[in-house]
Amino acid sequence: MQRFVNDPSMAVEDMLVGFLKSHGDLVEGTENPRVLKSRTAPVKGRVGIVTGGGSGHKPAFIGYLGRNLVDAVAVGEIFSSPTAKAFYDAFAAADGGAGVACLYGNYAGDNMNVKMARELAEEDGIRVMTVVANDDVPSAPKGEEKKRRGVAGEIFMWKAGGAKAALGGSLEEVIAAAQKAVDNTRSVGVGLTPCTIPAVGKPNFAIEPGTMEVGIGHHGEPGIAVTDLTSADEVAKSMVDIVLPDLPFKEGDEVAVLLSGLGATPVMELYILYGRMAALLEEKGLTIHRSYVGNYFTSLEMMGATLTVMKLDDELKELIDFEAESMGLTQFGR
Amino acid sequence: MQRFVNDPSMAVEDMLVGFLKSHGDLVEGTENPRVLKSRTAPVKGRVGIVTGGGSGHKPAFIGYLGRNLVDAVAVGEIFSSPTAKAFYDAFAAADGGAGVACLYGNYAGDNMNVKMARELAEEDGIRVMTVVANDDVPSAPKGEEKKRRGVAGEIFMWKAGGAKAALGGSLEEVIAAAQKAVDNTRSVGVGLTPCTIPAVGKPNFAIEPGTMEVGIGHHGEPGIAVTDLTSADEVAKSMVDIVLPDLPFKEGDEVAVLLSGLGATPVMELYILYGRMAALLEEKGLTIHRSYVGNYFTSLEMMGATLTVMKLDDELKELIDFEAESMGLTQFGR
Amino acid sequence: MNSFANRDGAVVVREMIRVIGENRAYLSEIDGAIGDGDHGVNMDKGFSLCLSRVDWETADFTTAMKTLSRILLMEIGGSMGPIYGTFFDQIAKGAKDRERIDGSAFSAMLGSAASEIEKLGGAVRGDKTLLDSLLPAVEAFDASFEETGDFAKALTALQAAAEEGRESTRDMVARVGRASRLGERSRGVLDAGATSCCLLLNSMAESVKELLKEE
Amino acid sequence: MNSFANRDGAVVVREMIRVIGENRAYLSEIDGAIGDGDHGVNMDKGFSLCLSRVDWETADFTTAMKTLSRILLMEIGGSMGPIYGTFFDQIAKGAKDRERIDGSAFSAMLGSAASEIEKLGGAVRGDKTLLDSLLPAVEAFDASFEETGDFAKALTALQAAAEEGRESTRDMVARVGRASRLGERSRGVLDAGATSCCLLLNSMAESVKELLKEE
Ligand SMILES: Nc1ncnc2c1ncn2[C@@H]1O[C@H](COP(=O)(O)OP(=O)(O)O)[C@@H](O)[C@H]1O
Ligand SMILES: Nc1ncnc2c1ncn2[C@@H]1O[C@H](COP(=O)(O)OP(=O)(O)O)[C@@H](O)[C@H]1O
Ligand SMILES: [Mg+2]
Ligand SMILES: [Mg+2]
Ligand SMILES: [Mg+2]
Ligand SMILES: [Mg+2]
Repeated sequence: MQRFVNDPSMAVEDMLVGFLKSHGDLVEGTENPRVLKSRTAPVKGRVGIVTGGGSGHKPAFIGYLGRNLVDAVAVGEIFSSPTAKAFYDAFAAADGGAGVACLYGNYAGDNMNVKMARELAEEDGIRVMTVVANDDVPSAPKGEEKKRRGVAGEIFMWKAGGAKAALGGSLEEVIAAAQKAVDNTRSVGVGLTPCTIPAVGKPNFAIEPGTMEVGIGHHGEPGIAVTDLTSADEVAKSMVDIVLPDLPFKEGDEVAVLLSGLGATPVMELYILYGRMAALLEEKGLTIHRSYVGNYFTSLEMMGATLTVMKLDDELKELIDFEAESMGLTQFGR
Repeated sequence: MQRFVNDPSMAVEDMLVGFLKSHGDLVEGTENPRVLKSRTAPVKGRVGIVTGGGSGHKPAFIGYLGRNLVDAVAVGEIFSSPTAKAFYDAFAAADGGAGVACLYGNYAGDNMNVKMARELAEEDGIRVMTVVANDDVPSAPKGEEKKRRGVAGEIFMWKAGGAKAALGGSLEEVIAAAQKAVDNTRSVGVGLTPCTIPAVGKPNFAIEPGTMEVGIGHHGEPGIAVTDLTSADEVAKSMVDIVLPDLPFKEGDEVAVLLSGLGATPVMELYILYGRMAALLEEKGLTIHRSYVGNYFTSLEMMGATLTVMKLDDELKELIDFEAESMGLTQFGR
Repeated sequence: MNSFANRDGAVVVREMIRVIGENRAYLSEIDGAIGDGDHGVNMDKGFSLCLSRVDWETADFTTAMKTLSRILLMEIGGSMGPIYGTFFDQIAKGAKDRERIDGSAFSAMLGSAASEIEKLGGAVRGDKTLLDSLLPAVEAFDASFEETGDFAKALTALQAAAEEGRESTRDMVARVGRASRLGERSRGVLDAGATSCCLLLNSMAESVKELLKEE
Repeated sequence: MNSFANRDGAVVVREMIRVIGENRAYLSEIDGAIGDGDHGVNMDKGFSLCLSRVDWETADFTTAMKTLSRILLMEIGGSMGPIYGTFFDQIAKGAKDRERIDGSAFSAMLGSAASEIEKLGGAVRGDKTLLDSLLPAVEAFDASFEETGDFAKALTALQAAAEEGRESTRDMVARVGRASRLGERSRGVLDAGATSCCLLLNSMAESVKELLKEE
């Protein structure tokens, strides 16, 4: 295992030390060592944006803490949901009196821990509403969308929710905007190599060299097909063909596209994929309003990529174009 | 080889298609397919900033094209210097009449191609001055600094030069600022795994599992020592111990720090390293004015990291804090 | 006796802590075959924390269960935090304000624990989870207790059913959790959660039987 | 004959293209030991481009050399683009306007090629570069030609010296280029550029000797 760690069971703690050191201008710790917050939060009267999840997905989740994005994050062990207490403390850290929008991904552990945290928070008079990202198309068939996992589409959800809150939206409005982002977003992942949790010390699944796993999840959850690893152009096409028909996206739609590497795939190759994907989207009559290509939501050192497409309307366009500042995503307003 | 490529010998071309598609708001192509320029360049009367180098280092080099950073880039094959013609065309694309600062790294091929391009440009009346980054401490002993390679310290050189040009500096002033950045910057790299150039198809060097190569270069150039891979804290210490004594950095210095992954090392682990490095720098009495942690200058899918430290004065502080917008580095002004 | 005093019952929790500690490596090893190999570590992290948080001199059954539940819920995370947290929370709730715990109270606790876990995690019997130990165990307890009215006998029935349930997971294909990734390849090994659940039920049954004997 | 016709000489370039194509993998492998493993790929990219850019029916020695040089300089980059581009540029320049190329013309071409490469790259003999094949080869050619006046014999001397030069790099420590940072660890393997240079000199010598025989 060629990795930079000390005691592997303390990897998350050690990481948080460095993260806080490096991003002290944007982010700060809280009394709960597993809860980080934006320096700008809470703002009195502004809806707080909270998320959380297992570690190992950098920049997700703490990398999206910042200005006009996420206000507080509950930090879990690697690939393991944070505690209910961490979610609860994140709610408290983000609450400016206008309620908290907890925008997270659809995983069993997160669902359970958020549910319990929400009960605690409501006992304490903090209003919490949730949006559960379920953008990963291959994780359940059409008609069973509620079972789908949340993957890199969560970033669009945070972007929309964070901008809406910054624009002064009420909790209901922020939730509606984040839910609209999720409802209009579809993703698919392709895995080329597995990854190793340092405390485990060996890959926790296998992908045969020469093959790829289409529909793989962010923790190596099984995909829908293991096929030969073909050319980048063919991979691009098969990913686009899974994403587009599902919503469906249709001619004339404006979209935002996010192509994220899973960790170890060179960014060069993401652009190779993206060039073909963009051409395919345009052939179908879609207009790409904005694109993000890079390592936005990773799985340790997995090789592979996830494609995420969001259908835009005027509101989502305004929200996605809104100025934002964080470790994982900094953009000037348009 | 678990990689997203089409014809491996066309990887750079394919990548450029996707890059231009994704970053059309910041960057545009030129008549030479191996030269990209910032949409904001050239600005009449402003010094043009040019760089160039082999591909495979994303975000370097084209990822630093943008506002207040690099104006034109000559793009080489993977790990191989661009042609003289590409450098020449980049000079022409960036020239706004005030001359061109060619800020590049110390590699034989780049030196030769820049030299030939410069001769061509001067025949055509374009003034070109150069700064050659040589920040990589282990690549040659003290006293022979001119032989050292340029690594991630190039980013500080571009940042300083780009900001100085944006502030209206003359060619001499821009060159002086970029040279000051280089003179005050030192780096070291540690490699944990090799990388594979797709057209080659196999790793072009080896690192035994359980060992690390201290002082490794950005193309796998051998380092100064192969040692057991120890804990992150010990690796951090050995990197700091190579960088600090060389300038030397001394108590009371303010510094900018850049810790870049080499590609496949999870960003989580960069923060583990950074936490310890920051503590070590502070123990030595240095003040970290600004830090960058992430994949800023990579080598395909190598695992490993490079540490870069720059000693700041008031001018360098102003330049490093200056607003900038590019794929690889976007920051609000301070 | 056919019931035990709440005031004496903290030992039930202390014994579970010991059992999880002893089986830490074993549980992780089982999880390693088809999961990510951390089940023993996850469980022991929570249970061992509980050892120092309970004042064993004064704690009763309700308090000890409540403390264990809170630690799991609040400090462990993952799926096991909320699932086992809910398990012991339902037991603590069922015991609350009771001076003595008898067979029907115990049946109610286990019943609500099982159904809350089903609701929370969305798994069903046969999915190769801890429910495959828990649900048959609860049913066996209830059937025996209804038939005989004997708390201790019902506990013995529970133990046998939990073990049978755990063994039944060996031939199941995982349908939830990480192991579901393996499809058919998840067959042939025990489920880690079902194994820890069986260990816990066994330990609880033994402890309670001791308490019933003592009085 | 003791000279060859410029008009017949394009074959010298076509043969070099073939030799580089055949040794693509071998040259990259040598480069891989102490460099970045792309020398064969770099060379073949430029040389193979040249195959389709030259009209082999009509091209003479000068045109073919000039085309190869321009492609290397303008389209290849790396170190080899400017270095070999300069090499063939000097040869083309030396052959320009000559109907026939004799031994002293050839000597002048090689001499200026070597000195321009020295100027450009700043390497000197013993630095473990292609100069360690080129410089001794040029000297051996000149010595033999001066002594015998026989173009073909001088070419044979050149071949022997180039090979000896290439072998001499095995025991050198690289002082320029990527391999230089290896220090002592660069010893023990051939230099890739010296190997390709030897292949090219050999191929040129063989082709020219054929041309000399034919007439
Ligand atoms: N939805 C669920 N309901 C009940 N039990 C579950 C569920 N998901 C997983 N489990 C249980 O969790 C066990 C794994 O626990 P553990 O290894 O601690 O967590 P993780 O899978 O996060 O590493 C499985 O063996 C299974 O019995
Ligand atoms: N300054 C120089 N002068 C002459 N030859 C050089 C110089 N630098 C490098 N070389 C030659 O270049 C060869 C490597 O070429 P190649 O692998 O194609 O380029 P790169 O090193 O850019 O990958 C070396 O083996 C050496 O012979
Ligand atoms: Mg090279
Ligand atoms: Mg786990
Ligand atoms: Mg597990
Ligand atoms: Mg090379």
